[in-house]
Amino acid sequence: MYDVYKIRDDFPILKEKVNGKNLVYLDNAATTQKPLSVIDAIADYYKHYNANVHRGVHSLGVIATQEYERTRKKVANFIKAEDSSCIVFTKGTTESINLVAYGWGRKFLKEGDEIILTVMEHHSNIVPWQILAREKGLKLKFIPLKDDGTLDIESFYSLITGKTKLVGVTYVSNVLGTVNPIDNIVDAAHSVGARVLIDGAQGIPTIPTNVKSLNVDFLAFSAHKMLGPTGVGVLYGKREILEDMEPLLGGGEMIKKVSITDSVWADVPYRFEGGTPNIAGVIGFGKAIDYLNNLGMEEIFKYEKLLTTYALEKLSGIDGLTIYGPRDISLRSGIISFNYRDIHPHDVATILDQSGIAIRAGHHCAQPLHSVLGIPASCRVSLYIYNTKEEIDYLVESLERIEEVFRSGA
Amino acid sequence: MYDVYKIRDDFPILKEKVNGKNLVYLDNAATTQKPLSVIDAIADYYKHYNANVHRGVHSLGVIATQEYERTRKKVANFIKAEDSSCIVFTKGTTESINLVAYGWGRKFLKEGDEIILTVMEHHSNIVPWQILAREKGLKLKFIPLKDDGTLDIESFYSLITGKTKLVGVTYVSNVLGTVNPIDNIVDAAHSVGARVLIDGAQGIPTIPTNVKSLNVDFLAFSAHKMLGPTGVGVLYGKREILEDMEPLLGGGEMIKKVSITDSVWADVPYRFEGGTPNIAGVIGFGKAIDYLNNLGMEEIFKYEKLLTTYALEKLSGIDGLTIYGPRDISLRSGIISFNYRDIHPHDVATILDQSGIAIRAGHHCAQPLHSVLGIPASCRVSLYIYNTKEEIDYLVESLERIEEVFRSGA
Amino acid sequence: MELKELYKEVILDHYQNPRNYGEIPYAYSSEGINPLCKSEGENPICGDAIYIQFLVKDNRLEDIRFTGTGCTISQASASIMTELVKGKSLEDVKTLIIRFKRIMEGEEDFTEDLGDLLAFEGVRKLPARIKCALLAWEVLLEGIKKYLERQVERVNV
Amino acid sequence: MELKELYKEVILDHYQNPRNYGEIPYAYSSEGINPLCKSEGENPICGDAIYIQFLVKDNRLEDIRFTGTGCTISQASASIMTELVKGKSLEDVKTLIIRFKRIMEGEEDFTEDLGDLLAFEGVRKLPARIKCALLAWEVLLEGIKKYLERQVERVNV
Ligand SMILES: Cc1ncc(COP(=O)(O)O)c(C=O)c1O
Ligand SMILES: Cc1ncc(COP(=O)(O)O)c(C=O)c1O
Repeated sequence: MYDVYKIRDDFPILKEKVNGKNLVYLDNAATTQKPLSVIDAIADYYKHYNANVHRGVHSLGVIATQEYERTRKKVANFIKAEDSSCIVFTKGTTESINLVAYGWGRKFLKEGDEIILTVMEHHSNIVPWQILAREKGLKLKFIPLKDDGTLDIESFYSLITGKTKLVGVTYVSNVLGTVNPIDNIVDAAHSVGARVLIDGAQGIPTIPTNVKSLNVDFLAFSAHKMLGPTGVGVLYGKREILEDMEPLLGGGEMIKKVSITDSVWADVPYRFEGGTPNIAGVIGFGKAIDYLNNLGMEEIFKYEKLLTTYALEKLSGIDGLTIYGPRDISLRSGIISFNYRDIHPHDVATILDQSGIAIRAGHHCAQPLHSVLGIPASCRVSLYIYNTKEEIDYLVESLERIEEVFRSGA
Repeated sequence: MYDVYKIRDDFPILKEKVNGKNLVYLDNAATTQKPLSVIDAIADYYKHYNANVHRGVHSLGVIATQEYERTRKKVANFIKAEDSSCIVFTKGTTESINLVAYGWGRKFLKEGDEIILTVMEHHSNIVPWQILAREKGLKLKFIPLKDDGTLDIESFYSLITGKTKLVGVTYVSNVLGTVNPIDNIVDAAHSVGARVLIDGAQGIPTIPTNVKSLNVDFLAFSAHKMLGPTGVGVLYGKREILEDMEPLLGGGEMIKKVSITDSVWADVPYRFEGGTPNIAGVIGFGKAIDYLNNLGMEEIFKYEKLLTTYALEKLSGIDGLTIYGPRDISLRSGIISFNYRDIHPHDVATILDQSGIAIRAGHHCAQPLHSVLGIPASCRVSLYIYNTKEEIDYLVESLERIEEVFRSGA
Repeated sequence: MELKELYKEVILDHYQNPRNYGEIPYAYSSEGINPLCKSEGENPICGDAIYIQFLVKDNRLEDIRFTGTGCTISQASASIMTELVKGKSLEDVKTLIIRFKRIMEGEEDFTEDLGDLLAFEGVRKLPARIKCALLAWEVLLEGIKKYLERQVERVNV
Repeated sequence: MELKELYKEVILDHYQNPRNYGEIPYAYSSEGINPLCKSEGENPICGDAIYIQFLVKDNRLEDIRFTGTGCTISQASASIMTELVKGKSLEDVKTLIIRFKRIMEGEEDFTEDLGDLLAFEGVRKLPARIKCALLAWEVLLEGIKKYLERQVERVNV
C-alpha cells in the first residue's frame, strides 16, 4: 500500500517551518526534495571512500568506481535500456540535450535539414537547436498546440518531411503537464528516417518508461527532479548512434590515447564523460532510483494521478482561477499552471510563501509557450510522491484568502 | 600554528582502515578529501533549504540562491578577482577549459592562428585545442621541457609570434609538480596580444593566488581538488572577455529572452550556466574555501613546502627510485612522480594499497609528457594539508619492502 | 512577516491607481532641444516590464511617465518613483536612485523623509522581490545615463 | 589479503620468464593458406600493452607468441594464456577465454583443471587489476573474431 505519511518521514525537509508555517512544497517540477537515504549516501561517500573514479588502483578508487558504475546499471534498468553503455552521465538535462546538438547534430546535420520541436518545449530543448540552426543553416519547425493544451499531432504529420532529421519533444510539458504521445511521434519520425530526442526531465520522474519499447533514439533527464542530487543528468542514446557521436568536452577520462598531434576517443559512454564527474552526485542518484523502485513506479504513477485529479477538481472550484493545460487526467501529469484573477503570479507566489507554500511563478523557462498562451507569466503547482490531499486543501484555502489581501490592503 | 593533527580530526575519512591498515591518502592530485564542514553543508542544504536557484520567489529558493551566490563571492575573494561576475561555475576544470575553447576560441580564432601549450599539460588542456585546431585550421605548438622538468622558457620566447592568439599553460604540472612562471608567460603573451589561459587545477589548491596581479585572462580550476565536492569547477575570466563570449550550453537560466525565432543571452556569468547547476556542490565548495581561508593559504603553502622537502629527501634515499621533475623546492609543489626499479607502477600501487597507502599509477592524463619522459607510466604521490611526516616515513618503509615481494615471490 | 507589512495600502493604491501612467504626448516633446528620452527594462524571471519616457529641461526632469506590466511591487514602485523624481534635478534623481538601491540592498536604512517609499520596508525582507522593487529605478538610471552620454557626444561633435 | 596470495610464485615466474615470448618467424608463417594473424590491445589507464601473433591450421591454434609491456599481472597472464591455448581448437580457445572472463568477473568459480590460472584467485579480489589479468585474453578473442570474419568473407567471395 502507498503510505504517503510514511514516505514523508523519509524526507527531512518536510519537517521544516517556512515563515512560521509547515513547509508545503509544491515546486517539484523545479527540483524535488531528497530522502535521507540519498543525503546519507553522499555523506558516506565523502566520509568513507571518496576517491577519483576510473583511474585508481588503490582500494578507495576501486570502491568509488564500482559505486559510480553501479548507478549506471541502475539507470539502465530503470528505463529498460538495452545496455548500461547507453547511459551517459552529464550534469543535467540541459547538458544532455546540448551533447546531442553538438555531438550528433553538428556532425550529421547539413544546410537545409529540418528539426521539428514543439512550442511547449523548455528553453533547454530550443536554444541548443537555435544555435545549431544558425551555424548550419537548418530550419526549425514548431508543432502547435490544440486548444486543450495537447500537441496538434495532425499538424505534426504535415510538418514532417523527408528533410526532417530530428524531432525533439518533451515527454511531459513543464508548464501544462501535458503528456505527449511519444509512440506516434517516434513512428512518424522513423518512417522518414528522422531521429527522436525526448526531453524526459518531467516525464521520467513519474511515468514508468521503457526506452526499448518506445524505441526513442535519445532520452535526456535530470537526477534532481527525481529525488536525486543536483548536478547529475543522463543522456540515453541507442548504442550505435552514440558510437558515431563526437564528445562535447575534450579532456581526461574520455580518451584512449593522446599525443601531441592527435587523440583517439575512448569507448562509449566514457567518451562523453570528460573530466572528473560528479561522483558523489551519481552515487546519490543510485539511491534515489532505489527509493523509487522500492515504492514502485506503477504505484507512484497511480498516486500522482489520484492527487492530480483531486487538485484539478479543487482548483477548478476557485472563482477567477484559469488553469492551462488539459483537463483530461489521462493526458496530463501532476504539473498544474494557472493564473488567479489579474493578480500577478509573483504576488500570488509571495503571498502563498507567507503561508509556507512553495509554488513557482514566472515563465518556467518556457517563454515561447507563454507567448502562445498570451500571458507573460503563470503560477505553477507541481506534485510529487510525498504531497498530500491536505496540502492541496491548504493551498486552496490560502489562494482564496489572497483576494482579501488585495481587496483590503491586507 | 599549523597543527596537522588537529586538521586531520576534521576529515572523517582519515580514520578509515584500508586492507586492515590505517588509510594513508597520498592521491590528492586526483581528488582531495573533504572536511566535515563541507560534508555537513551539503546535507544541510538537502535537509533544510533544497530548492532550485535564480527562479523561485518562495523562501527556500531565495535561501538556496543566496547561498549559491555567496560561494561565487567567496571564490572571487579567494583568487582576488575584480568582481564576482567574473566567476563562472562549471562542473570542473575540464568543462572550464572547453568553455574557453568553444565560447571564445571558436568565435575569435581563425585559420592560421596559433595556440601555444606545453608538453606537460593535462589532457584537459590539450584535447579541446586539438578539436578546435582541426575544425578551424589552427596550429598548436608545444613548449618543451628542460632536463630538470621545468619549462624551457627560452623556447617559448622563440615559439611565440604575432600569430599566437592563446597561450595555455598549467599552473602546476600534475605529474612533475613543476610550478610554471606565469608572470613571464603572461608578459610575453600580452606583448603580442595573445590571451593567457591558466589551468589552475593543481595550483589554486596550494598557491596563494591573485589573478589581478598575475593579469591572466582565464583561469580554470576544480573544487574537488581543494576540499570541495565533486562536480564543481570554476572559470575565471576577465569581465570584458567574458562579455564577448558565447555560451557552451544553451538552455534555461542562461537567457534573457527566448522566442521561436531567436534568443538573447543573459548577462555574464549566468550566460555560461545553462541548466540547473550543481547547487549542493557549489554551496559545499563555499565551506571548502572557508576552511582553506581559516588555515590561511600562506600557511598551507609553507606547510606543503616543508612536507615536500621532507618527502623528496626521503624518497631520494631509496635505491633504484627515479624521481621526475625539479629537485629545487622553490620550483615545485607537493606532487612527486617516480618509478621504482623496473617494477611496473601498477604493481607498486597495488602492493602499497595492501599497506593502506593510496597512490596513483598510470599516465595521470598526461600521455604526451610520459612520451617525452620515455616511460609508459609512473607512480605519483601527491601531498595535501593533512598529510604528515609519519605518513611519508611509512610510505618509504613500504616501498623498500616491495623489492622483497618481487625477490621472494612474496 | 505579516502580509500587511508587505502589501501595504500605499503599495496597493499605487498599483491600482498608478500615477504618471502613460506616454508623454508627442506635441509636448517635439521641440528639438529637449528630445523625448526613453528607457525600458524587464525582469526576465518574473516577466515584469517597465517602459519610461521622460523630458529633461535645464537639467531637470520636467516630465516623466511610465507604462508596464508585472507584479504589484514593480508597478507600485514605478508609480511612486515618478512622483518622487518629477521636477528634480538629474543629480538629485541619481542620488535618490542610488540611495534607494542601497536601502533595498540592506546597506542603508529607511528614513522618514522617503515618503511613500517607506512602504517598501516589508519588501526589503524578501530578497526575491527586491529586484521587482528596483526595476523602474534601474530603468530610469539607465535612461539618464544614456541621456548624459548623448549630451557629452553632442558637446564633442 | 596477503601479498603472497596476489603475487604468487607462479605469477612472478611467468612475469620474469615469459613463455612463448616474441614473434612468429616470417618464414614459418608465409604460406598462403594460414596467414599470420595479429592482434593488439592496450589498457590505456595502466599503460599495459599486449601484442599477439598466432597461426591457425585446421581450425587449431598451431602457434601463438606475444610481446608486451606492463605490469606483472598483465604479462604473466599473457604468458600463461599462450601455454594453455596453444594447440587447442578455436572453439575450445573461445570457450576457455569466455570462461576465464566469467571467472575473473566473479560469475563462475575457479576449478582445479585451470592449472597455472589458479594463481589469479588473488587478483580476482582486486577489481582494479582484473582488467590487467584479462587484457591478453581480450586481445586474443578479438584476433580470433577477426580471423573468423575473414574466413567468412573468403567463403562469400
Ligand atoms: C593539471 C590538471 N588539469 C586539469 C585537470 C582536470 O580536472 P577535472 O577532472 O576536475 O576536470 C586535472 C585533474 O585531473 C589536472 O591535474
Ligand atoms: C521539460 C524540461 N526540460 C529541461 C529542463 C532542464 O533541466 P535541468 O535544469 O536539470 O538541466 C527542465 C527543468 O528545468 C524541464 O522541466
